[in-house]
Amino acid sequence: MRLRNPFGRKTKEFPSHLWTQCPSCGEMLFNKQLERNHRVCQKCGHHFKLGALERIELLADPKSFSETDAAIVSSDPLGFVDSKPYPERIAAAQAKSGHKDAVLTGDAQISGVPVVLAVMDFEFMGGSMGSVVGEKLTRAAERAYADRKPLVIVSASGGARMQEGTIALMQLAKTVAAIARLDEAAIPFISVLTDPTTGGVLASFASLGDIVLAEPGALIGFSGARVTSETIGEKLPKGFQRSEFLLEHGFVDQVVPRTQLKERIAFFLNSFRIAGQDLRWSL
Amino acid sequence: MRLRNPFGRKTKEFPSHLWTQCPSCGEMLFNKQLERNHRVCQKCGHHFKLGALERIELLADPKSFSETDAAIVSSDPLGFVDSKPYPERIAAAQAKSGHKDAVLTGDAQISGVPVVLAVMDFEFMGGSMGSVVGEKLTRAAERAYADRKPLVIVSASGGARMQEGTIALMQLAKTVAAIARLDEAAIPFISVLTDPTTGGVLASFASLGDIVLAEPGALIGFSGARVTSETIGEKLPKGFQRSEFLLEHGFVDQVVPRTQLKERIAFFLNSFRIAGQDLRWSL
Amino acid sequence: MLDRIVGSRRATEGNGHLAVEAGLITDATQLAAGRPTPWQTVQTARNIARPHALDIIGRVFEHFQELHGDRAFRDDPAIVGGIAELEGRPVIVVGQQKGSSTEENIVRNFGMPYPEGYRKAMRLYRLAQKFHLPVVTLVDTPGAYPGPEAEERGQAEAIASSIQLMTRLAVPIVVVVLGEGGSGGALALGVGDVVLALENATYSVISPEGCAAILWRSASEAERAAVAMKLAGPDLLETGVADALIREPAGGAHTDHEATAAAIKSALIPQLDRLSRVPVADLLSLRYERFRSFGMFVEPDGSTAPMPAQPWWRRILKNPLEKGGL
Amino acid sequence: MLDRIVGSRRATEGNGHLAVEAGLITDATQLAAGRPTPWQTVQTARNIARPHALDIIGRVFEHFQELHGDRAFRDDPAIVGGIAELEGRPVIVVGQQKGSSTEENIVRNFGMPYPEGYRKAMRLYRLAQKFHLPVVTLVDTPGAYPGPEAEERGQAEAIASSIQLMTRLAVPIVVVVLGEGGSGGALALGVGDVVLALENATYSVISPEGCAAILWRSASEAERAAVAMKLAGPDLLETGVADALIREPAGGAHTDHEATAAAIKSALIPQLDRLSRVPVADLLSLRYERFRSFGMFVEPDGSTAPMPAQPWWRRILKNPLEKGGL
Ligand SMILES: [Zn+2]
Ligand SMILES: [Zn+2]
Repeated sequence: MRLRNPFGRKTKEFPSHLWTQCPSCGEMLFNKQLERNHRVCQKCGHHFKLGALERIELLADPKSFSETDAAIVSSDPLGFVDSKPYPERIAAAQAKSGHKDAVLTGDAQISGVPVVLAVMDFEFMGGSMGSVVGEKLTRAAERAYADRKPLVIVSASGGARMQEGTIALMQLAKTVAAIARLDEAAIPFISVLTDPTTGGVLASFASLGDIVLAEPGALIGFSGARVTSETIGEKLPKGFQRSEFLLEHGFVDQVVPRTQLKERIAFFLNSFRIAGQDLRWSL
Repeated sequence: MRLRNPFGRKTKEFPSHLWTQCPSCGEMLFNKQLERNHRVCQKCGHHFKLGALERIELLADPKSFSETDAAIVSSDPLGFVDSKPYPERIAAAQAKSGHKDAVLTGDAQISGVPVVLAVMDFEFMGGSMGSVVGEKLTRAAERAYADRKPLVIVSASGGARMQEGTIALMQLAKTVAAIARLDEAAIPFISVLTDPTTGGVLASFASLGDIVLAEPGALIGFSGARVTSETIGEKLPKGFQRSEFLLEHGFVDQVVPRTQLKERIAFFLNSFRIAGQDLRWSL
Repeated sequence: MLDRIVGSRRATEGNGHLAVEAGLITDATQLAAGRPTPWQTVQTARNIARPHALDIIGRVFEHFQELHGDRAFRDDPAIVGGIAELEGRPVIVVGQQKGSSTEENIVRNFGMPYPEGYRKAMRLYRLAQKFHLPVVTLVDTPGAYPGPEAEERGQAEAIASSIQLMTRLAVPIVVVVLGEGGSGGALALGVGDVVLALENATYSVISPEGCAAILWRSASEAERAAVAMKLAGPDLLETGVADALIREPAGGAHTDHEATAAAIKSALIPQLDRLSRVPVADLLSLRYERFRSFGMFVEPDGSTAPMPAQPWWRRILKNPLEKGGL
Repeated sequence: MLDRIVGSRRATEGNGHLAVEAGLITDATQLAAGRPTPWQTVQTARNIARPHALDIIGRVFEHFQELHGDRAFRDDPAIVGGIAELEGRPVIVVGQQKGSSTEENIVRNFGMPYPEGYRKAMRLYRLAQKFHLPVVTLVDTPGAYPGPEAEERGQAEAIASSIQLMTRLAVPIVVVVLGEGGSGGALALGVGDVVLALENATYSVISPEGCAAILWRSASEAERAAVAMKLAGPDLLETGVADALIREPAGGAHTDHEATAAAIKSALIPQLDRLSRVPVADLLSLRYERFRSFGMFVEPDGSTAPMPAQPWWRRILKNPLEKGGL
């Protein structure tokens, strides 16, 4: 993508540890200010990817997040080696991201409502779902079920983790099975789709929220745009597989700017009191 | 429609009380033979409309049909008068069709399976649904519910009966409410769509069969083709709103030739034994 | 020979679940003298300045959050729906949405839903049922869209399924007809425990123009058709299609959106209060009887025929609510 | 420090609901020596002459009556389904359908379903549940269709919903992987109480070509990827993805459709016999555990973490079926 430099200055004047250029409007953004603005461009509203810790800080009430299942780490079920062995990839991703795998789960409060919160991190091997992500999300759903607390999952994922082969595929069924029990028990599940949410994650739990919210401009789809484009041998329309495209096609309840996300989730959580906990109607 | 006379003879050689010309292939068909063939053109398979009595003869085992609610007749709730008063229209339709209104209902057996059977007759005011049709169909569904017998409805209707105003519209909700209780009780309902099934009948019970069958080439749709055509200001594609069109668009399970209809219905009735009546699986 | 006429519903004989309040009109005699003609009412109901669903939702409810999409094909702008609060209590509200300008009407398809609109509505009804939220629907449509794509995507199936779902939905449903109640496309949002209509709303099996074109073979007979079809407020009370009318401001709802919304809000609150205390089994059984009893016909010597279900307003006497004095 | 490895499913440790019969292969040691390589298996699984869903349905079941359509958009020819009888007992059967010629493959979209195909399947699953009929699914797809219309109509939503429905469907489900088990598009038909696979079937998270293109940046490494991904029969037994393999004729299923169908029929009958006697609550609970237990990971000192659910083959000991000797 050709980037426009609005000030006509050379980019070396903006060292990358201090400044980030907005890929949408080209504005040079001071990193500290960008972080303060939850990584949303002040000029055009472009939503940068957000790490799991920053996401938890955004959504959970201060100091309310208590991580669970933090110790689980990947094994190497298939002895998978591509250009390097899978365990080396894991180790590199752990070093880079500071997380043990691509999801953090825990108990939290959102505007005072106790929830089970799970947040994926795209930095860890593209947010791919293997055994660890599948197990942690399943335990999160099972804890929500056992404790009768709403579940909130924020997705950011390229899909299933190829290095775990068919066992990665089975994580779709595993997580969905746990969500299905929440559904039967009428325990609220709010799914938040962020940039990007694709492949096996979208084709499993992420599509099944009682409420499905998306951040503006997030890439959301089943097939990679490259695959789709090759399939039809032509270019895809502008906005294809973006949040607004999914809204128009009926798969997303609302596109919510990041700054409003917490209060919006809280509103829905308050609307969906769990049966027996709500005295507002006599139903 | 321009009709082709395949023999080049003048039509006066085919007096209409003895012969009928097929609107599809133009063949001159000897009426007696046409009746014997259940009003299906021997040459091209065109399905002529079939009266309610002939339909019952086609579907019900010999002498198994026992009519119910035969005495109900229309009143004139609105005092409706267009070019002539509604009661006069009713009287004329009764004289013409030999039926009291546009549906016959009763108990019957189909290949030995006891069912409640309802058959509409297009000859009676275009098979339109007013209070009598609504009441008889609702009682039929309620009897199926009470006796735990499958319900089979053969539709042929232009829609709701305008002369009964909003009360005619309410027959959609009334019949559907009765069907909904069958659905909850898992009592099979087979809906057969014949030429034509449109408007309020298609927008209510007729679309809600566990199995929806259609006769070949039947006109089936929500809006009259004239309305639809005027809406878009252009001609409609060939085959629009025909059985095969609905099959392709996913609203009909099968298009079944009239001669196979009875055995096909019997197969589905046998597959859907009512819970507690089936010892084939231990489910 | 003709021994009984069955099934006519009349508001004067009873209103089932209706919570009768001072503001509601349950009898045509309560209406002001000098009523507009049915044809005038048709024009008023269609007035582009009349408050439409979002105008009402914004004034009657707090914190409306629209929910989009049918989860299968498209978000239909001709139907809006979402979660809102009515005096602090959450409800699901769904309505047909007309525009108040030509541009808006193009976006909203003049309030004529596609099948995916009804499927969105069904999704929201199921959400309401799952989380035990009452449903309020706002009816205002010339009818379901009659175009070829709507036929392809199953307009009839969508309407039928929506009616079916509403007949068995295990939460209270209050229907308010705001303007035009046009045929099956209106009824698809119109099955409830209580059906209210604004004073100048209409509810009809077909448009007067359509009726005239078919029966008189001339659309110019629409005015006569409007009279014959009994589609206006007093007729709706008479036939029981509406349980009660909500009084509009003197000049009509289009002259004062605020007052109209206030009247609707005053009407809704006691209905939902009452309905929320009815056990679900009773709710469904009475909802069944409400629609079951529509129909006027004659049954000569019905002694050999099975007795029809009792009209719903007789059943109401057995309603435990009546005894408890809730 | 690393005190346990949880969740690996191995056929050798137990098969849950599986009714083990002489014809079934439950352990890789039962396979003939000189197995084809994984890449050869991929080719066999894709062989155009291999029996596809309708070839199998016609030979295994009697009186198959296909049911069409999703009741919302379209009848997808890439998924077939309907009612048939298995030795006189009705079942619902649903499968992905490939063509056996280029022309047929164009009609069947090479067995790649659109969302409406999965929605048709869901309609049939619900029909099965309503009338207490067991479900048999036949998996054979390169994957769900990845074109833009499929994205527009919600390919991901359809797969997710189909998986969800199958996890809670209150009737027995037996899955048979006939050929290619391609990714989420296969899994959408693949959630059952017993999962069988033909000896030369594959089941993978992505095609070997796709995997190679991403991880090796070269599709020509597909053969290596096929080995690494462990997608062939013995691997599926090892990981528990399949409970058992169904033996193919010596030359492969494509050499003898009759014998292949006969082997499938012999395998299906005891499975459905057994499953039809399991109480629904046990069925659902064991189905949950079957999929719950997939996953291989390490949990250092899990003592403070909640215990994971027991692997399903331990729960089976509590299965009342085992005691009653049904
Ligand atoms: Zn920007
Ligand atoms: Zn002919």
